Amino acid sequence: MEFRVDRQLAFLAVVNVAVMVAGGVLVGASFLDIYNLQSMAGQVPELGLLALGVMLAMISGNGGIDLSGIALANLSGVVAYLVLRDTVSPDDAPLLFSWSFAGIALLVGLAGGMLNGFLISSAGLTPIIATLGTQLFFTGLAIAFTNGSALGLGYIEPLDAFGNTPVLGVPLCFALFLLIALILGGVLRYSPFGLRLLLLGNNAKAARYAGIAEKRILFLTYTACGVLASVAGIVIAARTSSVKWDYGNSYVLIAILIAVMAGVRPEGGYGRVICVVLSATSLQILSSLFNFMDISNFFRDLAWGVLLLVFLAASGFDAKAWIRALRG
Amino acid sequence: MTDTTFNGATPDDNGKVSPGSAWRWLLRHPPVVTFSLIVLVCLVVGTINTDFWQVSNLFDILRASVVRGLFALGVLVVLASGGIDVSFTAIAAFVMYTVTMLVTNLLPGLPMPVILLVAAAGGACFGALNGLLVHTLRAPSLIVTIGTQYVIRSFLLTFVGTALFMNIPSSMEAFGKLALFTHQGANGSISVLPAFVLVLAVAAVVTWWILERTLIGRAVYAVGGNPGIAERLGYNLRTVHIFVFAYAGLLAGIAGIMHVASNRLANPFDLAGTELEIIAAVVLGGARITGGSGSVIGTLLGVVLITLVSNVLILVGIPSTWQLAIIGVFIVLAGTVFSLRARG
Amino acid sequence: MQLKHEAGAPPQGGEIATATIPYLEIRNIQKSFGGVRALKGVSLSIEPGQIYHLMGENGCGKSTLIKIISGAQPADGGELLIDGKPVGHLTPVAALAAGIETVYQDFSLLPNLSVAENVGLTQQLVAASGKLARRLDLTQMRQTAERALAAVNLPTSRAFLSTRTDELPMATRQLIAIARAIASDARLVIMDEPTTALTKHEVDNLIGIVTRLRAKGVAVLFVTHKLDECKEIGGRAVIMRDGQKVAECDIADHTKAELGFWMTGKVLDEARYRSAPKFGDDLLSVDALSLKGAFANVSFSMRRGEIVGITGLLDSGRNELARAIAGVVPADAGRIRLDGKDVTPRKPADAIDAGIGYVPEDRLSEGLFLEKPIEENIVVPVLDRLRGAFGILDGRRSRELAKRSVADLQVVTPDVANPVQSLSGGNQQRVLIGRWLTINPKLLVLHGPTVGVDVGSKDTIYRIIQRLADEGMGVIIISDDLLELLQNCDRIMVMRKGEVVETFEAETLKEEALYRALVEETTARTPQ
Amino acid sequence: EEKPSIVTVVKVTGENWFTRMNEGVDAYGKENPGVATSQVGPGKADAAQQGRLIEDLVAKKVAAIAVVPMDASALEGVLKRASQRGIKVITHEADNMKNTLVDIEAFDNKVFGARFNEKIAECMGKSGKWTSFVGSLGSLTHVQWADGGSENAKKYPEMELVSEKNESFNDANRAYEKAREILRKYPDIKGFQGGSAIDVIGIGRAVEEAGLQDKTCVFGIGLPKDTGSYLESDAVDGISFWDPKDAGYVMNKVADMVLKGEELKDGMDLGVPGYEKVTVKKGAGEGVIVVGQAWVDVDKSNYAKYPF
Ligand SMILES: Nc1ncnc2c1ncn2[C@@H]1O[C@H](COP(=O)(O)OP(=O)(O)OP(=O)(O)O)[C@@H](O)[C@H]1O
Ligand SMILES: Nc1ncnc2c1ncn2[C@@H]1O[C@H](COP(=O)(O)OP(=O)(O)OP(=O)(O)O)[C@@H](O)[C@H]1O
Ligand SMILES: [Mg+2]
Ligand SMILES: [Mg+2]
Repeated sequence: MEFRVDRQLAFLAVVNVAVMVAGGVLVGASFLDIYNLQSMAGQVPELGLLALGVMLAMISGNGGIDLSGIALANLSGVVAYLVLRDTVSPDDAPLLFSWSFAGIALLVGLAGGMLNGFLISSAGLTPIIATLGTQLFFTGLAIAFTNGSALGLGYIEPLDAFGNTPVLGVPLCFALFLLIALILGGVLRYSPFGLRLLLLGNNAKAARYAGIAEKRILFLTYTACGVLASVAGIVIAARTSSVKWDYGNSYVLIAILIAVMAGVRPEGGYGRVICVVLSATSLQILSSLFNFMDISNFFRDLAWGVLLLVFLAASGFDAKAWIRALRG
Repeated sequence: MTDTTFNGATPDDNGKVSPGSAWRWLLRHPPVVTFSLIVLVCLVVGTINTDFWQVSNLFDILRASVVRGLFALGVLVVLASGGIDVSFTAIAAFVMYTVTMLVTNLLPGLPMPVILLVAAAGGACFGALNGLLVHTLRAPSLIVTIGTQYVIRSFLLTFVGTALFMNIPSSMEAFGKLALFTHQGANGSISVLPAFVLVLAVAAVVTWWILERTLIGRAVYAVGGNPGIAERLGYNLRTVHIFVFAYAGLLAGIAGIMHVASNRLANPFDLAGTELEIIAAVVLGGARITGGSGSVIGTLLGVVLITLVSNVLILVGIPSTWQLAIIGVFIVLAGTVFSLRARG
Repeated sequence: MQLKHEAGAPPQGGEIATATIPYLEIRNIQKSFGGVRALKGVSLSIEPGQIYHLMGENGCGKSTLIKIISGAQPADGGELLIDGKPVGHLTPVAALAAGIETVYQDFSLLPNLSVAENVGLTQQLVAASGKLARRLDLTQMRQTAERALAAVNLPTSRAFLSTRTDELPMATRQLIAIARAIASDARLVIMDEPTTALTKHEVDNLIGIVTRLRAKGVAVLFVTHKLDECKEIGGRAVIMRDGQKVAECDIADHTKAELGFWMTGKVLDEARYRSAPKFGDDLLSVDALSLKGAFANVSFSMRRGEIVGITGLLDSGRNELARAIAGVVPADAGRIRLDGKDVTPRKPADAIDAGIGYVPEDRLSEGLFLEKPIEENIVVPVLDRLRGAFGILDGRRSRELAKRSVADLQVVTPDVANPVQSLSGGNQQRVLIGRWLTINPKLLVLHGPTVGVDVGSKDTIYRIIQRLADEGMGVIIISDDLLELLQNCDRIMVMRKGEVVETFEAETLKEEALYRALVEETTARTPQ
Repeated sequence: EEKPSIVTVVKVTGENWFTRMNEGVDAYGKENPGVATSQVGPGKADAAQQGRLIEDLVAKKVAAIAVVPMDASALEGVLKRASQRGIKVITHEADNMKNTLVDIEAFDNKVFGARFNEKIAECMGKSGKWTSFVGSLGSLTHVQWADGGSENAKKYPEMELVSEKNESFNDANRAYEKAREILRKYPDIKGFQGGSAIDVIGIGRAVEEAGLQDKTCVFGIGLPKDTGSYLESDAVDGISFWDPKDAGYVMNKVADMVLKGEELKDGMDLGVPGYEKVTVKKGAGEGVIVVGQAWVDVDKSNYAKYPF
């Protein structure tokens, strides 16, 4: 199974390069200097991880989608902090604190993901309703636990380092993001589970008839989404050194945007991790460029919307051409 | 092609559906489920705090249901056709702000009916655009409308304006203050049932009539049931797609004006972000997200339910911080009930 | 395969000169789907008050032709004339407006709408000539529905009128589809295999309807595989093969043998593929298997190397039985034993683990992952076996496996990495069979193994089936292609209303006998 | 091009409050050609978006950043990075912010809250039920005002605080519905203290519709132009605010001073009304907090004097 360069991938790669070049030209060297590259890289994981979750959900087919991602991310941060606040002192045992923070956050993510997975695979809710409900539920819990106010973690060396310090020039959280992407890509491409997931998304009925354990796969998939969300939650906590219920309330749609721009088929059955990564980075570079040129944020959102529609049109066209090529 | 898996309802020989259990009957009549939930909530809240049984409370819930209700009716029509729309809040914001601003600055004297017409037309145009895109791009309407939502909202804030302003046209302000009933409370405090609840009533009746008594209405359900077959039987998908989104846009436009009129201010940042809650209300009313089902009455009940839950929490003494969590649970529960129905 | 020519050259439609201009004339219609040329230039003219029987093997283009006449699909080439006037591309509404009503093979009922709406709406849609901005005339709709339903002996009670069609059994649905077609005054009624779900009684009733229509000068176009029905109804036979019209003649003038010859291009020698079966020891025993609303205590057993056929009408329960054995829709009572072990499957995976392979009825929606490579389509059941180090899939081995079964089953394809979509129906079917051979099953359940597959492939597939049986595999064939069963099976079980009513030794069985057993009326299904 | 740039980052672009603030920012820029001033802000009121915006400004390496945080604690991380990069960080409305050199408060928030409460007490005759609103429990200053208010109310035993700190989420309609609900539960309520700038609008509308203009006392922060009609109808009895324009001006001035290395002395004059004699005290982190007395009290009589 060799590495395929399809249209989408090539296109995204070009976009990335093009925007970088544009930045270099329009803004100057400061846009291309290492610090900015690192700062942009540092900003990718939050959204990138959520987008990967959305991708998994979409691949699984039958209108698969995960609206609860950012809500769960915030919730896991909040819970982790509340649990630790009175048990582990970040100042005396920063390392212990950081690790147990991550641990608890992951557990919350796991639980949340399993809840989604259960609702969708066993209770048979449509993904959009299930995750809409849990989105409100998770957010609601986070509000209730914190009375709506943000909780500052203060400066916790290991966490902060994870969020912001580059190692060998690469911000740790970005490295982690890449690692996760790599693993996910491998799983999708080279593991029975991944193959089954893709087949399931392509034709659920045929998958069942072929003996693929539909429920189990759906459950695992949405659980994975939950875990990815909680990792995003950890990244957020590390970078902002605080946790809050409504952090990134605009991320839900952006994550979907990234996935769709990456050519993930909303009908299910197809999606490539590498494309998601590239589409996440291209969005980041573009928005940084806009900020450098102090272009209004409203205008940036406008650009997003147009981009999404253009990509839809493009991919719609691609698909047809693709089929034609196969048949002809 | 022909799927012969038998579902629970096996007809007896003359093809009539044998009467199912009460439970199945419930599942078959989703509005009943919603209604029971409402009654339940009322009883619980009412026993905890008897202040709940007040005319003013009823008035407030009705008032708070108007804008939501208008949105929900639009969403219902889209859902019934098998689509989904998340751009209506953006449309509403755009229309309400632009129209209010234009009227204020250009022809302040404009009477309310005209304003409503303009808003409705504007909303319908945006909606039609949605429908056209959904149809031609052949992409999931959720994704398409996310795109248009971004475009419309940010176009409004980039090029039209961002400033909240209070001096809305007198006709709108008057309309917003127009009272249907006025009720004198114990401490002489007055509570009014604003006339604009009638707008929702009218919209509901019209929507019901369109869905149940016109060809396009049946076509909406037909397409929601199975687009391929509907097309083969001669229903024009393009027309249906454009209609449902245009209609949703139209109601959104009106809802926007209602929002301004009742609020007596036009704030372009308002309404954004409430779309998922509205969709939830419609689903709580028994419409299936997969299309082909849903009723006006159910939708209205769903809206009331959501409004109720978000309006009585202080009365019950629940800190409003728990509100979202509770609504979330409601949606999941209702969703489960209806998914049982789907399989039942 | 050699053709014996005494059957004579097929007569062409031209031979009967027509004075009147035909109601509908089809000239050189062509249609392709990607690779396949489903219709390679078909011409036909339809006279008022005449009955036509469109005959031909599966996949020869009958439904496609009908979809074009009824405007459901545009033709790639050729022209349509109504009353001598060219009409270009027919839209569904235009066709309906021109008086062309159709009963589709898949019934084409709207699942979420009521019976009344399914029957009565079309008329109003046509009256509005497709414009949707019209008031809905409920009373008219109800009256239309009542009239039409009465004509096909369905109840007209309000309760029934307001039932969702997806809550009704197959036969009722098919009758509703027919009712819809005759609801408004049509000039041509097309029926694509309208009797697949009907009992003798209902068929007779349908024939009654047809004669009445004909009397009113309405033309009727039947699509059917059931020659006896055609003969009973009478009229003209239009015979297609491989997307072409090969013959048109008066059905009374020719024997079934001749018709069959023109359809298949070879003499229907009932020559059985089955020869000298050697049975092993007991393999499968099904006892008192039941599924509410589908079939009731079905019991039978078979031995290694045996081929058992199961047939029956569309809702005789044969499909559910097949699905139950495959665990797709588990039975709610009874047991299935394989090699004495109780393996009654609750889900397909169970059946597969037990060594039961199931090739479903509808290749495209239940069998294949159309956009996915042939390779993945074949190896999907054995992914776990292909795990290499760290549970990573061993690409090389899976490719090997796919290549081997492709070669083994003579699937015509350059590369197993191609999407299965690029294959022709027959080849797709062979890919599916190949999938199950990878788990080398003890029992292979083939559900309609040659639907939409042409002669050449049928032959290949039959030979494969025989080989597998000879190798000691048990094979169950569920099909309504009677000849197929007669040619391939050792025993044939006939189901009616969810029960196995008769079991034949295929060796000696005649097609007529089998057909009679199939449609034999026991109790009246619908009250008068 | 080489002149140092001071970028002001507000909670969200476009709201009247920050549009007014922009005037101050521009004004300072005009008067001081030595520096380039500008104001930016996210399109949605989302701490994440604001953070990303600042992130990029840090990368761009502007000279100074003046922030009005959506949510102070969510910005600690990025502002820390900013100062590490040698960027001067000024904040406003965030006196608990650690990673800032100077936090500017128009006034002492507790005192401000107390003043509201004093007015309310005055008006409701120092007895009866009253409640407080906040934009969101997340916005620190709002909470401080509410607390300052309840502190002050302790002086008057007859005054009873009920269901305090109702969140309006900066939405006039939410504020309205909350107010309605409170009027229902406590029909005899007398006092309302608004938190976010639009709370009084919602409360005012509720009171007006209930016809309780004369029975209730509504005070809170707000802008004259927005609140005018309710001041007219006595539904809102009085508003106080500090002029965002001045705040914006002062933020930039202080930023400029910090850039020039001038130190901030207690009691110094920043040359803007309300900031003539600022107190400078130690902040939550290394930095200092500069506090003015820049409040403006407005009622029916004088609101027309203010053009915003
Ligand atoms: N939608 C489609 N896309 C691609 N190929 C198709 C499609 N529909 C039919 N075909 C192919 O066109 C040919 C004719 O199909 P058609 O359904 O007309 O056969 P038929 O004569 O109706 O067979 P049957 O007797 O089984 O109904 C077959 O090869 C079939 O596989
Ligand atoms: N119902 C259908 N929908 C979509 N595509 C179809 C359908 N049936 C067949 N096809 C396509 O039509 C083409 C040929 O189908 P058909 O059944 O005519 O093959 P065939 O002529 O029987 O080939 P073979 O000789 O190998 O059996 C294939 O490309 C197949 O993908
Ligand atoms: Mg056919
Ligand atoms: Mg062929």
